[in-house]
Amino acid sequence: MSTLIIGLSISMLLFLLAAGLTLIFGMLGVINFAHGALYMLGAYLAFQAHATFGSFWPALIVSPLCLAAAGLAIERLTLRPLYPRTHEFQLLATFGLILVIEEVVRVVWGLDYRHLTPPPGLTGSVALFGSDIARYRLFVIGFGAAVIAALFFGIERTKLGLVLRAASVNPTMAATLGIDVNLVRSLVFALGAGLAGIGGTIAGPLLPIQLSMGFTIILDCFIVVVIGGLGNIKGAVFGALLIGMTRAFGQLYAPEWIDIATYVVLLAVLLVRPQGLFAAKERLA
Amino acid sequence: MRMRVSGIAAATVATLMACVGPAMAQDSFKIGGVLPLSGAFGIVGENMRRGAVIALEERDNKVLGKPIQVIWEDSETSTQVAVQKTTRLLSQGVHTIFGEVSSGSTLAMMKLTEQRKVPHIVTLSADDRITGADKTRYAFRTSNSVAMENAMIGEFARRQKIAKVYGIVADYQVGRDMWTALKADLATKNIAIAGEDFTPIGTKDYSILLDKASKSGADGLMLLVVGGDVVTSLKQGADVGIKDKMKVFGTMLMDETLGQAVGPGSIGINSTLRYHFTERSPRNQKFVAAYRAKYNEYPSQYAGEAYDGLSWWLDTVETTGGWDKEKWVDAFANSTRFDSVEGVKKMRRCDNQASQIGLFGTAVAGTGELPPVTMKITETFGAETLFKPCS
Amino acid sequence: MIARETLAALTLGAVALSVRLLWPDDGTLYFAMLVMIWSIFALGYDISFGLTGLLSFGHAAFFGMGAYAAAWTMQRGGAGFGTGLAAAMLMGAVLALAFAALATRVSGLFFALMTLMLGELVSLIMTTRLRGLSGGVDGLPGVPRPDWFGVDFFENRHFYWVVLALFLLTLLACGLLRRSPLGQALLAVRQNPVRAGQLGLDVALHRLIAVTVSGAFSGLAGALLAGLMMYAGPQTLGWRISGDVVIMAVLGGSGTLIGPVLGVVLVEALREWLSLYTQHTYGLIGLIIILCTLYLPRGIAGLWKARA
Amino acid sequence: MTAPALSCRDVTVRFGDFTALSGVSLDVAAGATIALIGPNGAGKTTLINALSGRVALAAGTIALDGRDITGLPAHARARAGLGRSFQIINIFPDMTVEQNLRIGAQAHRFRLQPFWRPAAAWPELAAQARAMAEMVGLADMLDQPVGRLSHGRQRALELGLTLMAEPRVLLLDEPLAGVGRQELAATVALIDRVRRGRTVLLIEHNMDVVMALSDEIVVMMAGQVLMRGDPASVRADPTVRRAYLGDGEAA
Repeated sequence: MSTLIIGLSISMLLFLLAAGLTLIFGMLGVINFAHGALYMLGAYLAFQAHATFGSFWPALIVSPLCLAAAGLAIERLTLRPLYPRTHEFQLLATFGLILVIEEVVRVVWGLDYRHLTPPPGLTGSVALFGSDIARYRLFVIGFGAAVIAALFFGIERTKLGLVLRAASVNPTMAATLGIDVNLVRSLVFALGAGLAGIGGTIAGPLLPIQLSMGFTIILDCFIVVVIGGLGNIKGAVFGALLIGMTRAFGQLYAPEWIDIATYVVLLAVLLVRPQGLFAAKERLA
Repeated sequence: MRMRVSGIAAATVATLMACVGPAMAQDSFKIGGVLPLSGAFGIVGENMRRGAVIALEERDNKVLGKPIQVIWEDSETSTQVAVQKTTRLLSQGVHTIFGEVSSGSTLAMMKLTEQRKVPHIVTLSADDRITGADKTRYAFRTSNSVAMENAMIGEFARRQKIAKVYGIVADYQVGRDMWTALKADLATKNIAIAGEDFTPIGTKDYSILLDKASKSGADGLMLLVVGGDVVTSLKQGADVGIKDKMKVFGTMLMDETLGQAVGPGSIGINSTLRYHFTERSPRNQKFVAAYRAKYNEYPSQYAGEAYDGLSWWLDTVETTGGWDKEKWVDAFANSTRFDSVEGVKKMRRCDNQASQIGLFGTAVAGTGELPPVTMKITETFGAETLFKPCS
Repeated sequence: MIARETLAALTLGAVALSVRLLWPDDGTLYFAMLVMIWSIFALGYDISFGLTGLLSFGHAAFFGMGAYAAAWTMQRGGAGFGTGLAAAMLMGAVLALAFAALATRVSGLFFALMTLMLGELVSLIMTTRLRGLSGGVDGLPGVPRPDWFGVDFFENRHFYWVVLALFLLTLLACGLLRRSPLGQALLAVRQNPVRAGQLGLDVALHRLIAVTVSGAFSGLAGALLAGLMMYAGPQTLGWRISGDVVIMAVLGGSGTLIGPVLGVVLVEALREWLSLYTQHTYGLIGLIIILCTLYLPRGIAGLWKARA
Repeated sequence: MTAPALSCRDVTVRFGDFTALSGVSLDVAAGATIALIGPNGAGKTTLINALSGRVALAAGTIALDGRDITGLPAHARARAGLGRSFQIINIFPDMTVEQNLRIGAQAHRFRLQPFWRPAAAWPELAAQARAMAEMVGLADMLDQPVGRLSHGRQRALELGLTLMAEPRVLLLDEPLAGVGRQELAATVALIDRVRRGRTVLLIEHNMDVVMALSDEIVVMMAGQVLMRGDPASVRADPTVRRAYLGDGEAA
């Protein structure tokens, strides 16, 4: 039972990262290799905000906002001119972005590990089902669930969500209906980047904040979104749960096989349903 | 057809071989420093570089009457890149190779330095093969070996009267080898193994493993993980108060640098230390003063070991009075550093491993000028308890 | 246009030869060998990507496994360097065939993702499960170089001839391939697979062939790199290596014969040259990649073509 | 009695929940030209796709000259003598006319494409390309990149490409779509030339062309064959007039 809770917390962290990646793909058709770098930048910004304001909560607001702003700029400057071209150019641009973002972080924060403490009240642990579980993990689960709910509500129930869905299914048609597709794309990229910022901030108290943190996490995100079906929030939730639980229960029984098990699950999904488990005609939601 | 082409090529090669013979004028002493200056070990490499720089400045950047020129290369925490950069440095005719951090990189570089007959100074990598199965005439280690670290950990467990140990071990060869050796040592000391887990390098969640350990009935937890995983596991362990349930210890598991990354949860973690700035030897006091003046912080264990090894090497080169690499190597193999930062270090001619004392410390809250998490030396082990005699 | 391609290839060969004759210092030779080896990799990669239109992100697996295959045959099997290279090509080809058989079931970006994941799986298995074979994260140091005709190939100025010869052979082979019916057919598959199929071309089979050949050259490059460094390690299997080769091919001008080579020269030269002046090499390279992506859609080769 | 050149039995094609073809059976006698008409969405192109191997069948069989080809992939059907053209022009966009046709020639000539000699080492490939260019009226523009050709010329090239595989049975999907008024007569004449000696299944909306070229007409609706007959009787049939000719001719 405690394994389930820990698995859930791993899943939520994975989801926060994968959601941005999958949203960006759904709307822009771009696989954002720089998503991990954005997440890392988010963690450093959170560290900086924490150091400046002396608390975790402002960091959880400042870091995603900064990332969203950076996302706007990145989309305008590097991706927008590339939509008409083939995929490899977009991949290349995001590859270049990784190098640039890492350089910026190296110059600003150096190579030292940075540290983020959980907010007061969320430190320490509670005994649940015979195990000690960190309070912060329970918060991560709750927060992740809230983000999922917000994303679903936003995309399924609001006018903005309708516009997003329309623009992702058929950009040309949406444009003729008077939707500013470029603006929608910018906003979605900013939203995705903001989610990376949230992910970085939330991960801060759990994982070391360092330059290579984005490099290792991006593959996990790919796995999650590919399993769920690219561009699909429902799929990302499912993929995150599947991988999070595989990790948690794997640690219980055979930790040294976890990584391979993850890939086997992934390849099995790809072979049976190459487009992912939740691929629908609509790429969003 | 192809045979003929390669025959012609061979003939060409043979002709061109005749017209070579670079007579080198020694206008500087070139050191090739291969260190991870980026990637997961970037912070370690950067500290080693800083320590090495102090060793050079201490002698006004000169040896044998010529200026010292250091070419630093970033291995990007990748053996592949380390090898690539070393090959290039060797092709530029360096007189000494200095590095690396990861044992795998060091071992791969040793093949190259042996091939090119260039002295190679190792001040951090701990794998036993470096001065054991794969030792070479040209590579020297002035720092600790895994066997030495293991001996300290076993001795620590015995002195702390730990009855049962649980092992969380990074799933790679060095980790597994070290754990196997340690288990054998613990068995001789009547310390039981409560359980073990091998976990991939880069594991992002240790809480299940920590939970398993805390329920295993063990009173000691050996955390044998590397790089960022040290921080991950300790951070997540701190959240569930693991160190209040059992003694947590390991090799290079905690120091001031890691303490900064883990935060207050570090207090009470026990670890071997390769070097500590509080050592009271005169050379160390001088080094710490110079280091603080230059970098405005206390030297880390990586910096200290780098300084110590490199200054020892350069002093030895100086004593030979000439530019013969073979003589340097012979001299170093037979040298004893009476005033190293950690007292006497003696290079063992049999395996090019420096015998030396060992340190064990526990993390405490730093006071005054000290870093927020500071290591307090709790045990000092004599060289005689840590090294088996050379065979 | 074909004549111009030949001319460009000849120029490349001449440059590579003159480097050996005019600047035979070790550092320069080493750099030139690195460029040639990566060029073989990029040329091989472009058979899959530029020629056939399959954007693979798993080529590091063929490259790295080529290095391991060479190391195994030479270190454990006691075979010579030639056999090592052949084993590497075979390994690259077989692995590529397996990747392609799985990944050509999907198209476009999914092909890229699938190959990426397969590559990571190979990397993972090699690093964590087959430690005995691969040397784990430490890799296998001490990969030998040839010992032909009593020449000491551990000297870079001698090993250079081996690398140069294989580079020229690869250039020749790729040039020929592009002009052969097979090359033309692959181009047709890239431009319009539906039409190609309706003309009687077995599209799936030709895709398999393209990736397999591409894998063989990648394996060759990996083995040569192992020879140059006297080391085979798991980092060569990682996805950043796959990324590097995509970057080089596209920056240089994918789909042309010499484009991939130009891309390798550009990236390696930038790395070398920038690191002399600044600590921020990688950031600047990143910036240059972005700028090239934006303003040089056909790569460096395209620039040259536009002017000519 | 000889087997029909092309025949399908109970062919059903589904896309998800949508049934595009349900139980279509059709025989085309050797040497005949049959026109396929019907409103948009009737399943004409889907039928051609099913016959040529682009879409998989949910049920049914397809035979070419009496030989079952149901499970064969598109390229194998092409090798067996079944050629097709596309409604949207489908050629190799970044090549010249000659390169396009040469691909057709070598695709037909080699099962596995050789790699050890330049394509120029097989002069007959270029000769075949040239001959085809002459046949479809493109002889004077062999070196032109196909992007520069007019629509009608591209149609001619597409037809030429299809013919390179020396098909005995031709499936032509709206071969006049997008062809301008000036080029119409020439293109129709070309099709008329091409159909001689071959079995042809033709989708076309221009009823004048249909009447002039076809021996028989098959009317499709909602994924099924509505009726089949000679041009005159189909034109006269009241059901067809109501369902299709009445309002659909312009479509």
